[in-house]
Amino acid sequence: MLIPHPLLGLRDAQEFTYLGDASLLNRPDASSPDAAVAFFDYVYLRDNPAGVHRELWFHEQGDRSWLIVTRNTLTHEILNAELACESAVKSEVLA
Amino acid sequence: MTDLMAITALGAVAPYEFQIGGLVIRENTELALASLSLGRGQGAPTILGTSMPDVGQWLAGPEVSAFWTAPNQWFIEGEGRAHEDFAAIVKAAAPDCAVTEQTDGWVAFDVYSNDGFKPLEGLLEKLVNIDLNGFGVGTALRTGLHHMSVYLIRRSDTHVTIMGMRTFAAALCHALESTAVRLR
Amino acid sequence: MRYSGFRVIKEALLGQKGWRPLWRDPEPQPRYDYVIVGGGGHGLATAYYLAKTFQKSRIAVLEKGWLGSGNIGRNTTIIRSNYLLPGNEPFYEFSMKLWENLEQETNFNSMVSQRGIINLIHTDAQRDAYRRRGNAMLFAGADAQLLSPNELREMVPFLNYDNARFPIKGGLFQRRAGTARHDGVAWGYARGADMRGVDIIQNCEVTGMRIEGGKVLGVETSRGYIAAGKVGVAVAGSSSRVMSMAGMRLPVESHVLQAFVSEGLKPVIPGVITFGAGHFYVSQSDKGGLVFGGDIDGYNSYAQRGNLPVVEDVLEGGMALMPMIGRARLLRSWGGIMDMSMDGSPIIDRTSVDGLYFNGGWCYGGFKATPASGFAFAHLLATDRPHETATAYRLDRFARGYLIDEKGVGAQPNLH
Amino acid sequence: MTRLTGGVIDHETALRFTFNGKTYSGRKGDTLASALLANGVQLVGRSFKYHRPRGVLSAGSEEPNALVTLRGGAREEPNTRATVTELFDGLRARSQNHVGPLHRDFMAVNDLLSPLFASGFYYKTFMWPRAFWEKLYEPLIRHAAGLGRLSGEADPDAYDKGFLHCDLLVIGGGAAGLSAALGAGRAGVKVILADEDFQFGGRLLAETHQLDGMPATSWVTAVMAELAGLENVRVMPRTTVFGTYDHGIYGAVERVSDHLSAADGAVRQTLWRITAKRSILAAGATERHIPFPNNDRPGIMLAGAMRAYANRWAASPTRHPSDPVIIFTNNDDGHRTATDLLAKGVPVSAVVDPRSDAPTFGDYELITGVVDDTKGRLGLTSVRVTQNGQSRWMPCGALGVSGGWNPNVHLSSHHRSKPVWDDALLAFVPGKDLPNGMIVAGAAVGQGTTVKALRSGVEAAVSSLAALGIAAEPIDLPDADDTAAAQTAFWHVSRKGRAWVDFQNDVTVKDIVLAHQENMRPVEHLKRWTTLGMATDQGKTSNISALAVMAELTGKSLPETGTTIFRPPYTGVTLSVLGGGDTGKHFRPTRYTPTHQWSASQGATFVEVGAWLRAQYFVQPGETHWRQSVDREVLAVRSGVGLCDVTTLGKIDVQGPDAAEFLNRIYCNMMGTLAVGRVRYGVMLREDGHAYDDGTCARLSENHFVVTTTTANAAIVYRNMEFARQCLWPELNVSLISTTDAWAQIAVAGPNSRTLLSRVVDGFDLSNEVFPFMACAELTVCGGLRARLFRISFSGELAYEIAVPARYGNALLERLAQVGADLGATPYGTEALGVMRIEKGHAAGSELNGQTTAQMLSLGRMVSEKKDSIGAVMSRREGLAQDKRRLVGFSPIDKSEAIVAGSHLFTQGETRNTTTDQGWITSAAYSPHVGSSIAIGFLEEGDARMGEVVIAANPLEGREVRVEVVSPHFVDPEGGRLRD
Repeated sequence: MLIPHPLLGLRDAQEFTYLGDASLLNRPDASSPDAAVAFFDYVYLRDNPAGVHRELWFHEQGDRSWLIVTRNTLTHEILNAELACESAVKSEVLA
Repeated sequence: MTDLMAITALGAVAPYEFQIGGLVIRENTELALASLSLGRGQGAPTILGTSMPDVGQWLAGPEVSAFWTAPNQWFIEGEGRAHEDFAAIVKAAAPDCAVTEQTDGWVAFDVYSNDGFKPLEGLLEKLVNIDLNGFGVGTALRTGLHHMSVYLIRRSDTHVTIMGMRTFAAALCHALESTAVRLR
Repeated sequence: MRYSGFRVIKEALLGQKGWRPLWRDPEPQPRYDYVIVGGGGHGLATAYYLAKTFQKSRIAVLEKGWLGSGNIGRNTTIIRSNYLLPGNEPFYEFSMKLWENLEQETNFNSMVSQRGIINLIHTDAQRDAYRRRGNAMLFAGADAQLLSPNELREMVPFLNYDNARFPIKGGLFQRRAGTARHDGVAWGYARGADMRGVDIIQNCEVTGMRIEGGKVLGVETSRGYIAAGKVGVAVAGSSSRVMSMAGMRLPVESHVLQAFVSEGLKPVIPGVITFGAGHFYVSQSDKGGLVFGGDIDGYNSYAQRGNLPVVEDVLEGGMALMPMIGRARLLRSWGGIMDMSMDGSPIIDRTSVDGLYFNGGWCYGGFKATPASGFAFAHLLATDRPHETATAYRLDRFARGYLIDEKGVGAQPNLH
Repeated sequence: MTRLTGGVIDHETALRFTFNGKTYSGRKGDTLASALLANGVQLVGRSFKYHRPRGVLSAGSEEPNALVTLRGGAREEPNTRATVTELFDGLRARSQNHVGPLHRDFMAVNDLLSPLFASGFYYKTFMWPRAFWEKLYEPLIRHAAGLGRLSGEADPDAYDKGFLHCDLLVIGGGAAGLSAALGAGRAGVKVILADEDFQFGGRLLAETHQLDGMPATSWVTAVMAELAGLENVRVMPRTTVFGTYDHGIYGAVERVSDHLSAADGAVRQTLWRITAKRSILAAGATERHIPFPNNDRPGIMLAGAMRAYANRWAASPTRHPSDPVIIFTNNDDGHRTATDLLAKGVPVSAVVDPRSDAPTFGDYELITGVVDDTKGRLGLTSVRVTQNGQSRWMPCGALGVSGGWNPNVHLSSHHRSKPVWDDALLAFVPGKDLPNGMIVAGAAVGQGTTVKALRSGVEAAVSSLAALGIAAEPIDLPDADDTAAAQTAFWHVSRKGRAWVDFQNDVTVKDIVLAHQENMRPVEHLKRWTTLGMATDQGKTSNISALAVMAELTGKSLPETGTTIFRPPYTGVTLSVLGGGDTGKHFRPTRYTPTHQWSASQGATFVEVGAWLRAQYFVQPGETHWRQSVDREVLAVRSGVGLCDVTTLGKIDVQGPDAAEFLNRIYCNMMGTLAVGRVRYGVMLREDGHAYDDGTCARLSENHFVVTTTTANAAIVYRNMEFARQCLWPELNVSLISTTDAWAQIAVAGPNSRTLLSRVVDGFDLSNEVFPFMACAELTVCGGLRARLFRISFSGELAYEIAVPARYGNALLERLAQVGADLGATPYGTEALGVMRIEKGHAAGSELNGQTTAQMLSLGRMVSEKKDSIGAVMSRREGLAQDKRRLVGFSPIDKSEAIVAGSHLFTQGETRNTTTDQGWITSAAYSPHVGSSIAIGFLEEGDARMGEVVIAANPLEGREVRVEVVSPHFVDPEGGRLRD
């Protein structure tokens, strides 16, 4: 596969390490009363869609950026890739 | 100056050199390195007259050169300065940045061609999965090579530097040499 | 119709005219007591044991494609019970015992072949870990043997002992392990279930679940609505898709695992060999092909195909371990979709919906579990109690912290 | 000899080769198959199941029959298709899968017993008695199975891999591929043109068509010359593109020196991973045969192959020049073989064509009918032709069969795109949803005539370039004189007798009928039940015929009956080349520690620790057993001072104003409160609450920390910290970088360590007051060499770790040993390190195996309740929090007995099974300090069972030891030594 790195262009997927669903960006608040339930959901449950999936790839043999890649799990077609830190900062601003 | 004797990444006294066909592979033991990272909201500094290059670029300056390694991060190179406290020099030039000693973290193999880029291309296409069309002079990138991680810098039409983690030096050297031999 | 050598000879003389279909192609009934979703190995075995052992009737197996088209038809056919943890080992040993009697049980030669499995040891720490595991196997009633380097060399002399990057220091051997003919397993259970009245309905895709008041009433299918007393889902690879029809999210990701077979060769490899320092395991089929595999590709996928890096990774391991296979050729590769669970172990449990039962999360180890999984799932469906060897396979173990993590890598499915 | 004239072989260059020990002569440009045919050799092998005599069927990579073992010794190569083996001088080949000589195979008895071996028979028998399966039946089956044999020796050849990137990959160098490459090449884009053959031209080499009035080969030569002159075009002969992978990545194998007599150590094959922005699949088409009774005899060949042998290789398919040839075809194309053979002077006695309206194209007898039986055990002698119900036997030395052509859609369906049926073409063509960027051209998409193929190649090139935003000039194409071949659906001859569908695996029409009868009707069931299409040719010549037979039986149309999805590889790929060539010590890179050279000079034995090679122990003169060395090293540390390279521990530089807060969230314990100049032990949890790494963290300055990880987890911790920094808390101002390789780190441990270090530091005060336990500093040593010093201890002794730039590590270790000689300075390895950490009860990899909680390590209190950190919440789950297993020590009751790691723990007198299991020994060693074997391990409620005697059972090795539960701190439990 080729990952369209937002800064570096198409790079071979072998340079990357895969983590999983991009929902792992949304780490729950440990101090909230339902933290146990929220963390169970965060750590263990997955939508695991057959189709478009937002997921985290780490450019470990590259610039060490964490990327959010939007990829179709049925076709492996990649629709988008963005830097996770920018997305993380953005969602913070929105929140 | 310490009286301890330094050895090369390959455990030798003298730098490695190998020549085959139109290619020369030479270990550069004199290259000083320091990483430089910007803190949040900081602008990129100029280090001893060298400004920080753009994404994926390498830039040679009057005293030092630099290449981009990650967002807001560069490696600063000091040719022939491996025995100096290069990180301290860089830190002095950019006191607000996070600077880390890297000289001994890496082994640098300079690969030269005496016949244009072609022989280098032949070697690189056997080693790294990068599009060499986009690997023009002044490009720096990191990729995988035989299960190792390397930086590649295209310093000129006929000169590429391949930098690997120092403790992998023997394996990297083997990969370069055996591949070059098989090119014949 | 009973299969036997005598029958084969008789039919040979009579021009093969007497052979009957292995199973019927019935039209779906409007209602069944038990609807098993998934006509793969586990689903068919479940139906078989429900009918045979638990004497249930009015059972249907619904299969989206052709029966046996899932992972039962695309795996590397290994059977073994060499697990470490108490939540797993008794279950897999139960499965092994069912394997050992499978042909006689189903009157179908699934070619269970106990030629042994060797897990190679490359470091002292690995030997300690395998000693712990081997002892755990013995305490669970399985067999295990720790092989010295010399014993190993005698058994498999063709490994790269003398020029190895990771020295071979011995092996953990399970003699009763081996392989089975994967399609034959599905067909044996299917034929056995069909003979006991189970309706195996192919080309019948479940498209929805009818749930009212927290109870499942039946399933919507591509061939119409089918009412059900109980619905058992055994669709590993597609678990998340099917269970989402009941509004559930699972501790499961779908990943692709590639497997490979070489061109046919005269026998060279006796049993199953697993390389402990690379991603490679291999056996040789009765037809002569080297059947081998390695790691999963590592990214979520439903595509039933993988990519080159893993092909190369597997063969790098293969060539490092046994360079004598080098001049053989890869004949075919394929990809199966694995239910990779969050602790690497399966789930056989009731769900929050009354009457809906789930069997999945088999990672890449589902084939060897087929008999026990079917038996335990049938037990659960029939009695509403977990089978004694499957009590740890609870769905709530993730929330409560009773993980069965053989590899110790945590909640990251692609590392299991 | 049946060598003809003409062709594209070099008649002047003779090449000698042997087949089954007999020497023959071929020509440069021959394949092994064409050379054998030219020598009148028809019988080349035996089939898989029935051991039927077999000859060459095809002229390409689809060959099911002519499989030979090539070369000898360690270079022996089984199952090699003679039809694609380029002849070289000295080639040795022999036939396979027979017992006794090829012409008298004893296993041919299977053919007589064939009624017993109907498809699926083995599923129905061999079940009684049960024990006989592994002992008798299966060994017999396994013995009979397989084709060629491996030599059993390691492959001695060199292999290479590489990576190519291009704008356009053209797969196939026939008419369509050449015109596509030329069109794109002239437009200046980067083109790769690959063909599996050693000569470009594809079917143009096998036909007699003219292009612009010239032989097609002249056009091919001109095009190849032009392409060779284009810098932007890379021409790759002998290169099979075997697989289509995601995002325009293709796997290809180049056979670099397989065609050379002596490779001289050159690379045999290269695996190329080609990344192409666009691709054109111009893989041509494969002819199919027509099943009829006894259609498998040597001498029966695909009509197109027969034509190729005559036209390209100047080889006649018969054993003797006078033997007549007959053609059996359902299409016009088959007639071309007749006319071409006649033109070459080969006698053609008839063309048998079932079509009532079949035309004639030359001077041969046209029989409207079918061939429905044959004779000739080891080579065809006659065929039975039936016309209007009248049968007659006709003498025949070779029969050419054509059932039409199947486009080679394989690479277009590797992404599971289903081929679709084309009624006009009577074949499957590439379907929708092709792999991204791929266009199919030429015969592979049914554009089989030369004119159409040339045009479709250029059109594909223009479209491909347009997709890249590049306008390509249309190129002039030559005029061709061929026309489309008419055909009528005719799938098999229904007559009594066995009609082969899959030649190699011996699947006949009867087997398909039986599969239908037994309800194995879905195509995948059919394949699996009969083994159809599972042989080395993957059904290239058989699948469609089989589908047609099944369709006829079920009354469904052929496309309704199904197709099969093709999977990589297109043709067999050598395992060696996929393995990349580095099979021995270079399988994976080795990491050397900075002190490797000196250690080696001191008698070190090295051990693999992950990627690293570390000193395990140092053998001194007189030591004959490793334990002697290890015991000496341990005692030296405990009584004097020891030196150990610990560079392998991961080191991560953490800097920034928020570094302290960041580390608070990474470690489960408080790290932010660490004072500058101090070190603290820390534990990291995974988010699921289990402990996964431990180590020390040093604060060098207010905003500068150095995190130390275990050797095994260095990369993982670094990755996880980047995840936390970029994904979880991007608001924190912190930067990370690894410095593992930059610093050589040496542990200096033992009561004399302070004294020793005082001899190398440059005026640094090492006194306990100034530099106490868990202090750290940056300083210089040995006359100005910058260094870092940490006062930490893994051994439990007064100890330090000193780090210097890696290039000086070797010299520093040597210096320490020299200046510490009088203090007993002793290098020690990983074994002694391990013994001492067990004596001290420190957890290492066997304890931190990913299944462990902080509680189990009695470190539960470290998980701070005052702050959030990774894993804190989940560590409080019932299953973790209530886990009562604790890490404790064990001491044997009989001090002479050794405790073994991996033993399981049981209460005395209890039966032993999974449910009564109380824990296990994680690590064990002989302790020279204690004077006996000691161990640590996890025991249920272990902390409450001190003094109890339990059983450490190891039935795997037939041993058990009674052990007392003790504190895991066997040395200095109060910790006075390391604080002094």
